[in-house]
Amino acid sequence: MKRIILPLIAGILVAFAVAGPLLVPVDPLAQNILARFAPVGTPGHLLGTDNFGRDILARIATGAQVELLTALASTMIALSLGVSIGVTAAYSRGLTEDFLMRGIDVMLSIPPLILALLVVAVLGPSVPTLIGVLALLFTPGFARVAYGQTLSVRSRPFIQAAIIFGAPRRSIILGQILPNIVAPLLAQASLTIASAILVGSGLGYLGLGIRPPMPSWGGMVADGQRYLATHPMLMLIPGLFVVSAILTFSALGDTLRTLWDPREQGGR
Amino acid sequence: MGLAAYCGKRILIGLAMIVCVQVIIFLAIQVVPGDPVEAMLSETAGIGPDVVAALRQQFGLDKPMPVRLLNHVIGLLRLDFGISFQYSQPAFDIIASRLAVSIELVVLAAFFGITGGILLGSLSVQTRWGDRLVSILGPVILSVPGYVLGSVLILGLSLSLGWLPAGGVAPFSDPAEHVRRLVLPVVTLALPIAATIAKVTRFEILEVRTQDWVRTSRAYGFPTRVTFRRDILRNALTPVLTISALELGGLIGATVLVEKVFNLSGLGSLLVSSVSVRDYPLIQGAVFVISAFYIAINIISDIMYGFLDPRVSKR
Amino acid sequence: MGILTPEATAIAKPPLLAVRGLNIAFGDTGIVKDLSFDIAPGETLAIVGESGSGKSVTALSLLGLLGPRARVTGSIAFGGEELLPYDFGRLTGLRGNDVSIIFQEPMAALNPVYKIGRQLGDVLRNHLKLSPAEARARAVELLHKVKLPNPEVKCDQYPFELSGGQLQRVMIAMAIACRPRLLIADEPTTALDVTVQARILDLLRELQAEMGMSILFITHDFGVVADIADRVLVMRHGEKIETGPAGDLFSAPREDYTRMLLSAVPSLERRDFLEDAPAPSDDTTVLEFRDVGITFYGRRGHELKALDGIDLTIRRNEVVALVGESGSGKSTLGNVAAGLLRVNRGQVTIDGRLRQGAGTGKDLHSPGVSMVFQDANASLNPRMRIGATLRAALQWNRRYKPGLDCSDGHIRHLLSEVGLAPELFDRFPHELSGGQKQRVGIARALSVKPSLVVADEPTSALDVSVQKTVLELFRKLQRQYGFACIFITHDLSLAASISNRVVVMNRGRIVEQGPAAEVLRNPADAYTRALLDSIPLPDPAAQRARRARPAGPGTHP
Amino acid sequence: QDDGRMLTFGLSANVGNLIYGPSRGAAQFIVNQQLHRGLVKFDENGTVVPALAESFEAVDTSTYRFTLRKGLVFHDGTPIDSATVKASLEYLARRETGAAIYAALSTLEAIETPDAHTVLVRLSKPNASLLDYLADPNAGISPPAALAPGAVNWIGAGPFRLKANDSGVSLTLVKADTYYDKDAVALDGVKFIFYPDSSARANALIAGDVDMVDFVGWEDFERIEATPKLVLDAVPGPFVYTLFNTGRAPFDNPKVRQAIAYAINRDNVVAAAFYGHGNPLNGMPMSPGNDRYDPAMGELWSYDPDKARALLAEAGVAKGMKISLLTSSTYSFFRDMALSMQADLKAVGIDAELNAPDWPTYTSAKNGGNYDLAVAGGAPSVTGPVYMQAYAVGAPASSFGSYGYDASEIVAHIQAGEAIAGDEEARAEYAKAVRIIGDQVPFLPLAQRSQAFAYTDRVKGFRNIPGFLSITGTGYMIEKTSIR
Ligand SMILES: Nc1ncnc2c1ncn2[C@@H]1O[C@H](COP(=O)(O)OP(=O)(O)OP(=O)(O)O)[C@@H](O)[C@H]1O
Ligand SMILES: Nc1ncnc2c1ncn2[C@@H]1O[C@H](COP(=O)(O)OP(=O)(O)OP(=O)(O)O)[C@@H](O)[C@H]1O
Ligand SMILES: [Mg+2]
Ligand SMILES: [Mg+2]
Repeated sequence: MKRIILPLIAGILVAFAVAGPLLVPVDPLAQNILARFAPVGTPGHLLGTDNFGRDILARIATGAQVELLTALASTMIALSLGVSIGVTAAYSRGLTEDFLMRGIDVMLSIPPLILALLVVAVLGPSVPTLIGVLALLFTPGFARVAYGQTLSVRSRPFIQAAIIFGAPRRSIILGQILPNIVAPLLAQASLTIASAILVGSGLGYLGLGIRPPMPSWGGMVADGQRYLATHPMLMLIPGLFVVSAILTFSALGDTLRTLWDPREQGGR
Repeated sequence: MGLAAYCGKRILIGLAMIVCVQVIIFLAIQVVPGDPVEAMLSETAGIGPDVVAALRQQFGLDKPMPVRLLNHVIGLLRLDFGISFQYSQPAFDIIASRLAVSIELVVLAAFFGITGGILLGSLSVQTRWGDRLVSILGPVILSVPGYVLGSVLILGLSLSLGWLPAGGVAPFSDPAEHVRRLVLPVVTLALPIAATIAKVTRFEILEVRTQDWVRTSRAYGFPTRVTFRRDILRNALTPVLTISALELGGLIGATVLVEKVFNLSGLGSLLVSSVSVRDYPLIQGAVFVISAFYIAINIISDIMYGFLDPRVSKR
Repeated sequence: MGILTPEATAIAKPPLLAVRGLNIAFGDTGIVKDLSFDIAPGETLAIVGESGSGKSVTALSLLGLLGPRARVTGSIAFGGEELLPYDFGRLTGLRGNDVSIIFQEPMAALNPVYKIGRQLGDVLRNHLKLSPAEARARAVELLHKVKLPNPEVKCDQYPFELSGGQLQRVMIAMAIACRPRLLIADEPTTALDVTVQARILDLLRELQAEMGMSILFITHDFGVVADIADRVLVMRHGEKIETGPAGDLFSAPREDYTRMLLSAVPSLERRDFLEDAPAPSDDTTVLEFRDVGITFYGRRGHELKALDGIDLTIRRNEVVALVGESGSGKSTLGNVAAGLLRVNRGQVTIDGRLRQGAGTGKDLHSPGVSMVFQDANASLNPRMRIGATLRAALQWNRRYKPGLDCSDGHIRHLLSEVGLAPELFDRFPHELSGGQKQRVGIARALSVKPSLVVADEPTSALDVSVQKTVLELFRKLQRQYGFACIFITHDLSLAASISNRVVVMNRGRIVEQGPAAEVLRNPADAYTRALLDSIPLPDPAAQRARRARPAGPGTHP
Repeated sequence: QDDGRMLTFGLSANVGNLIYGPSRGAAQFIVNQQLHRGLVKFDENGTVVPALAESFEAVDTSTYRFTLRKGLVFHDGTPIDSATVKASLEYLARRETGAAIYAALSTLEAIETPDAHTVLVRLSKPNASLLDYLADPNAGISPPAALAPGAVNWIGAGPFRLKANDSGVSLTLVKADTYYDKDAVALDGVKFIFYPDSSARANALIAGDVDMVDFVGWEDFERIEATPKLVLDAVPGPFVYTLFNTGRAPFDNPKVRQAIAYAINRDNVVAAAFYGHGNPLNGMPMSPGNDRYDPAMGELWSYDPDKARALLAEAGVAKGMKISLLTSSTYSFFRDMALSMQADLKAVGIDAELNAPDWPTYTSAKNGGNYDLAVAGGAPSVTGPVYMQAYAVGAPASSFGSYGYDASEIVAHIQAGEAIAGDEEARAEYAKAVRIIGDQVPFLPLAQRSQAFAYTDRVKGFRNIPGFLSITGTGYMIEKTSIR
């Protein structure tokens, strides 16, 4: 069952993300206050309308791009930053290690809210800022994982072999260590994408999420929550998309991890 | 002794980190736009720059930044963060009054989340339905924002069914009511923790299960139950507890939305509200407590790790 | 050995364990096929065979420890009682009580988070009604029995605080705690060094004599077989090749396979020295250690001199075997030569260039040195294909040696040099057998045209037959290329068969060195003699004779 | 459950320490009104009535005489006489106090105390609304100890006194025997429990945890109305409006500002921001209870996009002009209002980009002129037309006004009106000011929001005062409230 449903959901999500506005050629910003809170199945508004009378399906479709872009981009940035920090710390040891890892701890001990506020203050609110904030929030997690993994990998004999055979530091890190710490990082990344969607909507409260009226799924959930008691669909529909995106990403992470394992690849 | 010296070193580094966080926050606040005096007077008519200047002076905001930073760091030594702009009360006192709620919430949520997670994780490797529960429900719980979960619980269990109160706190003098009011917020906070811990526990158990000593235990005729508890779970718990500590450490500042939904006045909402009026002393104080809590939990977890895994402490 | 002669026991009593037509399969692959054997009370049966022949699977099947995926059919009768199909309730009562088992890796087989006393006590209390205090008293008693020094103290220590030999004693104590009738020992000494192995075998023999239990002993070391077995079962690919009394098997093996195994065993007795090895034709000094010392500092300021005043010179074409018991500093020395460790004291010169010592820089690594690792599997990056691994080594070294050829063709040629099919070029390490991986390791070491190869126990993870071919290949290539070599091993017979010179280490010092034949035939140092005496001779009669003589210095023939 | 005469009140914000003078928002007003009492207060019709002052009299528009009641004391027994009142009012008139009524008292010339019961307040400029200001919840007479910046101000002369302060959670007040009108107080006390989140507050009322709540969220109106035994008491309250940065193009041009006044669909604003619970405004809002109320003030502009387009074309504004629209994410109605305006502006060819930072950043941006168009909210504390002055005068002089706007003409007319004692003549002056406003559009009121209290039907005698006083006056009703 899982084998059919997950790719199906993934397909829908990707279709929306790639061609959403084309698939649903309704202006997601067009307000029609008289037609607000139209229920699901209203002709012309398949998934109903929101508190401004905007078409929910169109907003979901348009939001897909932004949502997936921010989640993926921030995760990628956090991944590369965190891995650079973690691997450098574990590989250099000594003062650099202390400095980097304690720095990571300091970052982790600052409440995310404050961290987010600071970044927005410096960069101003926009989608790139949101990506930056999320990346900053998730970097320490990746750094920690990369650090721990590198520590355990670097003592393995094939690293010693590389040293003996004259490998320069760069290719030890990139060619020997990195490929061997990818699996846990992938696991972390699939979790992070999920948090990125959640935290992204939470940051909307600070006015630094995706700038309205541009739709985003997380933002739609946050807005819809206000009408939970009277019009629950406003929250449930985007919520369903958030949940399925998260499930898809974690399944994707698992698949990638298996594919990465040479034991799962064919011989030649 | 080794342990004492190690702890001492960790604590010193921890203190340095707290000071570091404080300085970062202090400098950060200067960069963030928005002014405490203007924010405070935003609803008062006929306010011109003269009144703003007078109040700035009263709050000591007219002094140059390095002087204020120095004063702040000196104040830190006495745990004095200054007088809250908003409440005209020492920030320390306000934080102290909010801390009890937060800690109670966080500790209970962590306790139930962690024990529940360990239980579920154990079940998931032993039974098929446990496996389904953890692998399907887990991600779903993790993808529902806390405020949504909280709202749904309130609508369902409080307003529709009337089983539990909708929010707020009751004093300790009324223990039954006190507990009743904590149930929903604790559940809301604990569920995602349980989902995470269950996942980790499951992973670790699968890992430990292949170890040789488990085979030894079976080979010596220990009943399955005993082998599971003594040789699998006990060993799997060490990494689980480290991760739990991390979860716990980050939790104290992250309960904002749940506090909001259930109307609990904890540290998280205090921080948010003080940020929203730029109440510098309160922000500094709240961040101090949150970062100190995080760092302390981390130190404790590191030391605890040593006790749980004798290989670490004795070497 | 039992009190009675093997023949007598076999006839006099019904067998304690009777296995008939045992078949074991995992899924569709049959692992053990139609295996039958008996063990009489008080008898020791050794099962030998190459790695993967199904020895461990057979042993585990006796106690139903194979897990749910295994399909076990046939008949296993213990003390007349049929165990198949498994009744797990019954087995739980049997396990550790009537039948006990000792595993190969004592460190891995004990739970790292509980103290020794607690683990022993738990086993006792699992089968006997004892209070915790009584259990502890019994535990101490048992530890006494297995001759563990300071049992009272050791009871309160964790497994990682004990050495491998001590841990194996703890395992044995655990196994005999409930006075089992059958003891299964699955390669109990393979992870230990010779001196410790000798003591463990002695202990097992004593306990057997005292308690009259039967032993099923699994090993692939014929020396050990000769030392302990009454009867031997030779296995291959899950099938019985032959079985018979130990003496007959050694003196008159019936099957070719058995003969092949026996001939693969390097033996000091058979004068298997490198007598024909040419003395180094060339006087160029490749490696020079002058007064080298390394001290490790543990926690609490504990100091450990891993190397202490080492002076050593190796010339071109020379193979130096480094022997000594575990922890004597052999690997440390090798790592210093390879540039993996920094010395605290002294000078290291390689190919005429000062590498370590006053005034040398940060870079310890010398392009003239390469290495073959003990664990071939771990020394290959699991995510790189074989060809890529070899190419990387070549490319890295091109910075020093511009002449190196990195082409695929050359790499395939290198593979064929070490006797590997060129198709392996595109395989991942996990798709190769242990012997193949070690050949890759050798190919890699030689590909960079080294002047010195450090080989740290390159064959100790391989089984005898594979070990032999790998060694032969190594010897051939060494002659062909003429590199100098440090060959680290704790197997003296192996050292003898490959080296020009033997260096014996003990506690970080060189205690004796000289031509292999000389050192091994006429050891000057008492420690070398003790080492030699610990090696079981792969001949039951000779071994029995040696054991009969009172132990002491100078007992080597 | 005590004896049933304790009112449990779910309050919309945390009230920290009370400080004398400054405004800290609606929740603090309500608490102040229970603990403190000024010379005058509002009654249920929004009229100023005597409080600590037994009677008052406007000698002229710049001189007021108050006669204190006899035997007044604070909760702690300290007597109140004319000197106490003088000290209090002088403290509020100091700039450093940052008092809510500083605008009115900044023209204070002298306070005379001919005897212990008479207070004579002299202003340097006429001010017909002084009494409104003195009825403000922040103008309660306070003991000398409270007259210092940062000093706590829990002890007052109000109908209830503080019994317990569970900081951040609740305040428990009990009836004060020292109150001059204690016999009229029906409740034994009020327990204020803080519910900053509006849906949590509504939930608490529905679940029966509290008897009454203030500031009901608009999305909760139907829910509460649909719940049996709950009363929703909603009135038109404060208003929302738009500010223009008149310091730079295009809003330095009055024609463009007018165009905006015609471009916005007020019905949509009400629907989007207030869930339909409010009144669209086509002119200046005003409390009908005030003596100088003039319905004509409410008819200045109307929704007419064609006219807006024409005006824009006349002003030479190109189609597709980009502007930035400042709002705040802290309040969802601010953001929703801006979103609704954004659609209307687009319809007339203006491309407005939303800037929605948190409240302090918004405030700084607004005061610093860092916007083209801004959304703002107004809750005047006086009911007379004079309130318009604070909104007409441009920032930075007045933080409520459009950045850079020079309102001297408007101010002159308003001040003239304030100086006139007769209501009819004064109205003519205000009308002049309003005409200029209609033409110049220094600020643009768009809608008056519904302001609601909600309570169980056991609560009697309470009434939400309509208009601006819903915020500043309704708190005085609690002393008249009873609960069954
Ligand atoms: N649980 C299992 N599932 C599938 N195959 C297994 C399992 N356990 C062992 N095997 C396979 O059974 C065969 C025999 O394994 P076994 O461990 O008995 O060999 P062995 O003779 O003990 O070798 P060694 O000397 O290396 O210990 C091997 O090919 C191994 O891969
Ligand atoms: N990095 C290190 N830190 C501390 N002690 C070490 C370190 N490496 C080795 N030692 C210690 O130095 C001693 C010599 O170790 P070494 O590995 O050289 O022994 P070995 O002769 O190779 O033994 P084996 O036969 O078991 O491989 C041992 O006691 C070991 O515990
Ligand atoms: Mg085996
Ligand atoms: Mg070694």
